[in-house]
Amino acid sequence: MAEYTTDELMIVNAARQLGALAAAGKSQCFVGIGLPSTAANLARRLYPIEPVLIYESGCIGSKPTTLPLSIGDGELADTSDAVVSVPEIFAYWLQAGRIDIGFLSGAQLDKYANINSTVIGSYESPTTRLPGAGGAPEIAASAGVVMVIMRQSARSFVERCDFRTSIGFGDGKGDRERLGLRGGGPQWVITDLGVMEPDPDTCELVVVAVHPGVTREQVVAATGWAVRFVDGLPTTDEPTPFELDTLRTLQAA
Amino acid sequence: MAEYTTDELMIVNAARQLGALAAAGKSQCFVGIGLPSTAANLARRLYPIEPVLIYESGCIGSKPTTLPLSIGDGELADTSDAVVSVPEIFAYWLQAGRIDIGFLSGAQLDKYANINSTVIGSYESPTTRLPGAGGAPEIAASAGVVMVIMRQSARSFVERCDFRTSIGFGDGKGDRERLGLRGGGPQWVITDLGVMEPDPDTCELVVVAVHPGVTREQVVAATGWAVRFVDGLPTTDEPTPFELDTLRTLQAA
Amino acid sequence: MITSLHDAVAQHVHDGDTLALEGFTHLIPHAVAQEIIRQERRNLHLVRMTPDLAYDWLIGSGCVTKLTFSWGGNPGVGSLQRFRDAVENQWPHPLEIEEHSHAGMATRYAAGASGLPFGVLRGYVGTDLPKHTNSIKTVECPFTGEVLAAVPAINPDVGIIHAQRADRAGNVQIWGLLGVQKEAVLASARSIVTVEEIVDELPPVPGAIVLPYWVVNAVCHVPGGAHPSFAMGFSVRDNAFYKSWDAISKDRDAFTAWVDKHIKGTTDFAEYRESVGV
Amino acid sequence: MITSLHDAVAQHVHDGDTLALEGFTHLIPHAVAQEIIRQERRNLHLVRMTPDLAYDWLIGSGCVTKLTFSWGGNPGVGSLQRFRDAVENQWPHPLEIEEHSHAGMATRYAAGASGLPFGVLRGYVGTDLPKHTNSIKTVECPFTGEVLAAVPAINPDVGIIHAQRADRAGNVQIWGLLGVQKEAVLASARSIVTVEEIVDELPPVPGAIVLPYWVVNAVCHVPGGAHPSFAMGFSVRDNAFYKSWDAISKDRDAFTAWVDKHIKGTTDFAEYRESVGV
Repeated sequence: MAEYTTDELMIVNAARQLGALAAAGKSQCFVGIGLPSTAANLARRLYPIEPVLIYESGCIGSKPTTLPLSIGDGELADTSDAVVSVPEIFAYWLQAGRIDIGFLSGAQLDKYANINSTVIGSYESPTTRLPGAGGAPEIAASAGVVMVIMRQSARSFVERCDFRTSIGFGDGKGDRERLGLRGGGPQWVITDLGVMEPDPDTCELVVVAVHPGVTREQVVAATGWAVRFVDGLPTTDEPTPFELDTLRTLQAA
Repeated sequence: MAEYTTDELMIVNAARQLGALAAAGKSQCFVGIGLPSTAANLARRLYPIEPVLIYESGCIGSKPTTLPLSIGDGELADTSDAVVSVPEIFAYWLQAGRIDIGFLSGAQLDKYANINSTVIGSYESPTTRLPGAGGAPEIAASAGVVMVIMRQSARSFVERCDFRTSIGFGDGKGDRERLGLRGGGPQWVITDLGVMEPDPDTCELVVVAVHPGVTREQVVAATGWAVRFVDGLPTTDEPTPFELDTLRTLQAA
Repeated sequence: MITSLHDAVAQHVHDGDTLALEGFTHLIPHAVAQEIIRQERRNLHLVRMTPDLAYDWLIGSGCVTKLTFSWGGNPGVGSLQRFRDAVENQWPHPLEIEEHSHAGMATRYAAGASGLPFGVLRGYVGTDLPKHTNSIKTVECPFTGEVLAAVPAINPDVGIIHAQRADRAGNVQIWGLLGVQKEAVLASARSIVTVEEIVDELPPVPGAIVLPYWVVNAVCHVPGGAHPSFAMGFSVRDNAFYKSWDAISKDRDAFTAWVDKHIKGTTDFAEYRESVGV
Repeated sequence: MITSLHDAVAQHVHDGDTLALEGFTHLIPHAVAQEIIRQERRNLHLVRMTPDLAYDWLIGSGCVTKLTFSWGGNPGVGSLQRFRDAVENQWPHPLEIEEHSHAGMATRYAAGASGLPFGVLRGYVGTDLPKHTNSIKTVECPFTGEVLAAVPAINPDVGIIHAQRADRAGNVQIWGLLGVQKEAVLASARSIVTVEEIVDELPPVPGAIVLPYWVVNAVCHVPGGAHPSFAMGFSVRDNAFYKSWDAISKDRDAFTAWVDKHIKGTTDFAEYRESVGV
C-alpha cells in the first residue's frame, strides 16, 4: 500500500470530484488559490475531459505547467485561452452564470456550509483579522455548484461562523431560494478526514465518506457541531499510484 | 482670389474652430462621420497642436490617412492609439467626461440648437424616417462643449425640431442646468452660410459671422426662425490656399 | 460545434426568435443574414445597434416583425431604404420599432452579458426618445439621490457574429474594431460565429480577444462572410457596394429582384460571392 | 509628463489624499509606495482590492488612516502582518476599514471610471458584509422589480499603476494580467504611472492595452518598479521575497528596521534594489 498524507487524500478526492463533474459536462471551474488550485490542476492532469480553470485575476482556461503561488502568477496568464480584466471576469463570466463550479476554501466553515474568511472573534475587535472576502461571496452565490476544500478541526468546523463571508445554506434549507441566489450552493466539503454533503432535507452537512484509516471518532473530535454520518458510512478509495505520482510531480515542479 | 465652394467654407471654418480649441488645451474630439470627420481630419493637418479624434466605433486617437466613409473603416482602427469596445467608449470615455468637444451634425436644428436625426413628421407616422440617434444624445449631453456642422436651409433650420434627438439648450436658458447635464452644450453652429452661437442671455442661436460673399438676406431665407445677427456682423476670413489645398488633397485621397 | 452555416441556422434560428447580428461596421455577419432569408425564417425580432445592409435585406424580405436599434442608416451613404419603407409605408408589412441611443444599446448588451436585469447610464436626458420607447426608465442612486437612465438587459435567443479565426475546438479570435460582439454573444442563449479561417492554433494577435469554445454553439467556415462589411486582416470594406445599395434598395422591385437573384437564387455564401462578383 | 518618481509624488500625492495603487498581483506599483513613505505622507485613505506588501509597508509606516479593500492577505503565504496589527492592535495607530468583495470593488472602480455615482451587481447576498460596511446598499430594477446590490463609485484623488512601457508623449502600454488598472487610472482625478522602459514608439503586443497620454499626469521611468510583484515580459514574481516578508513583518521592530534600512535608508528605487539585492 502506498504511503500518503491526509492532505494528499483531501486533494486527490477533490480532484476526483472535479473529474466526475467534467465528465458530466460541468467543466468551468472558478478556482481559488492554494488547495483549490492544487486540486483543480491535479484534475487537469488526471482526466481526459479536463476542467476549465478560471482565476479571478482574469485568466480563462489556464493550463499552468507549475502550481502558481498567487492568483496572478505570470504562468496563469501565459497559459490562458483568454485574459480579461477583473471587472469583466466578475461581471461577464461569474455573475452571468457561466461558471459551473465554484471551488473555495476558508478559515471557518459551519454546519450549513457558510464560510468565514474575515475575522475570528468580533468584527470590531477581532482576535484574528483574516484576509477577507476576495472573490468568495459572489462565487458562493453565483456558481452553479460550490465545492469546498478545507482541513478539518473543531476550531475551523464550527456550529456557527463568527462572520459569514460567503453563504452556504444560510440558516438552513430554503434560505438560498428566499435570498434569490442563482447558484446551487455547496454540494461537497472535502476535508483531510473525509467528505461531507448537505442533507437533502435540512442542508446540514453530513459526513458521507471518510478517508482510508480515518475513524468516526476522529471526525467527531474535529467537528464543532454534533455531526451526523450517513448509514453504512463508506470509505473513499485509496489514492492510486498514478494519482499520487501526478500530484507529487505537480507539487515538486 | 481662390475659388471655393460653400461646403469648403463650412469645413474650413469648423477646422479653424477645432484648431483654436486644441491650442487652448481642448483637444479630445468625439467625431461623427461625414462633415464632422472631414473637418476634424482637416484640422489635424492644418495645426501644430492636433485635435485627438475619437470615434464611436471605439477608436481613440485615430490618424487616418484617408477620409473614412464609415465610422468603422479599417483605416480608423489601424491608425488609432487605442481601440476599445463600444460599451467602453461610451462609458469610460464619453460618459466619464473625458471628451472636450462633441462634433455633431443632423437633419434638423432648431433655434435652441436641439438636433433632430430621427423623423420628419410625427414619430408614429413619419414623412421621412431618418437613421436615428446613434451616439448623438449622449455626445450632446456629456461632451465639454458641442460644435455643430450643418448645411443651412429653411427646411433644416427650424423654429422647433419635429423630434428632439439630441439636446442643445432645450426650451432655452437654464434647461441644461435643470436637467443636470454635465456638458456645456452647443457653442458653435457652423454652416455653409456662416457661424451661429447661442446668445448668452437666452441661448437662442444668433448669427455671429457670415462667410465671404454671403448676405444677411441669404441667411434669413435659409433660417426657419426670425434669426438675429450680432451688431457689426463680421465676415469669416477667406480660406487660405493652404487650407483649401489641404482640404482638397484630403478629399481626393 | 464546427458545422455548415446551413445547419447552424437550421438548428439554432427559429421563427419568432430574437436575434442579435452584431459587428460595429466591421465584421457584420452578412452571410448569416442571407442564410436566414434562404431558410425563410419569419416573425423575427432583430436587435442591432446599426441595422446596416444585413437588416435591410431581412426587413425587405419579410422576415422581421420587430426591430430594436439605435442608428438605422447606410453608413456614409444615407438612408437604409428597406427599413425606411417598412417604417414609413409598412412594406412588406408593419415593423414595430424599439429605438435607443448607441450608449443605451451598449449598456443593454453589457447588462445582458453580465447577468443583470438592467443597466445604468447618463443618457436620453432632454431627448424625445423616452416618450416613444418604453424600455427607457430611471433609477435613483441610493448614495447620492441622483436620477439616472435605466435600460433593460438585452438577452437575445441567438447572438450572431463574424470573426477572423477559430481553432478546431471552437475558440474564436477577433481583432480590430470589437464593437459589442463579445457582449452580443455572452448576452445570448445561443450563438453562431462565422469565421474567415479555421486553424489548428490561434496565434496571438495584438488587439485580439478570444471567446472560449464553451460560450459558442456553432462555428461555420464562411470566408468573406462579412461582405460588404470587412474582416481586418482579410478584407477591406466594400464601400462601392454600400454606395450601390442605395439605388437597388430604393425600388421595391429592384430590391426583390436582387434578393431573388443573389440570395434566394444562390445556395450558399460562396455562390453569392460569385453571383455578385466579389 | 515624464518626470522623476520623486517629483511625481511630491507634486501629485498630498496628505489626506485618497490613493488607489492598483495592479492585481501583477504590476503592483511598489516603488511608488516606497516613495510615499520616503516623503512621509500622512492621513492617507488607501484603496486597493488586494493591499499586498505595498500597503503593509504604508500601514506599518503610519501613513494610513483608512483602508478600503476586498482581500488583505499575503498571496500564497498567509496574513498581511502590518495590516493585521493595525486592525487587531491599532499599531502604529487605529486604521478605519471599509471592506468589500472583489466583485464589489471591481464594480466600484468601473462605476468610477464611467462617471456614474454607483454600480450594480449581484453581490453580498447572505453575507455579513453589509452589516459592517455602509457603502453596500440595494437598488431595485425598474423593469423586473428585482433587488440588487448597489455600491458607490470609487474616485480616488490619485490612481497609481506600474506598466511595461510608455512612449515619450506619455502613452502607456500594459499587457498580461490587466486587473483594474485601467479603471483605477480613469476613475482618479490624477494619475501616476511608473514604467519599465520609455521608448520612441509602442510596438503592438498581443493582449496589450494603451492608456493615452491625456489621461496620465506623470510617467516615471522606474525599471523593476513592481518588485516584489512583476511585469510580464520584464520580470517574474519574486515569490521568495513574498515568503520572506512574513517573518520580517510579524515583528514590529524587524519591520521598522527593514523599512528604515531599505526604504527610508535609500534615496530611490534603484538604491532599494541594490539594498535588497534584486
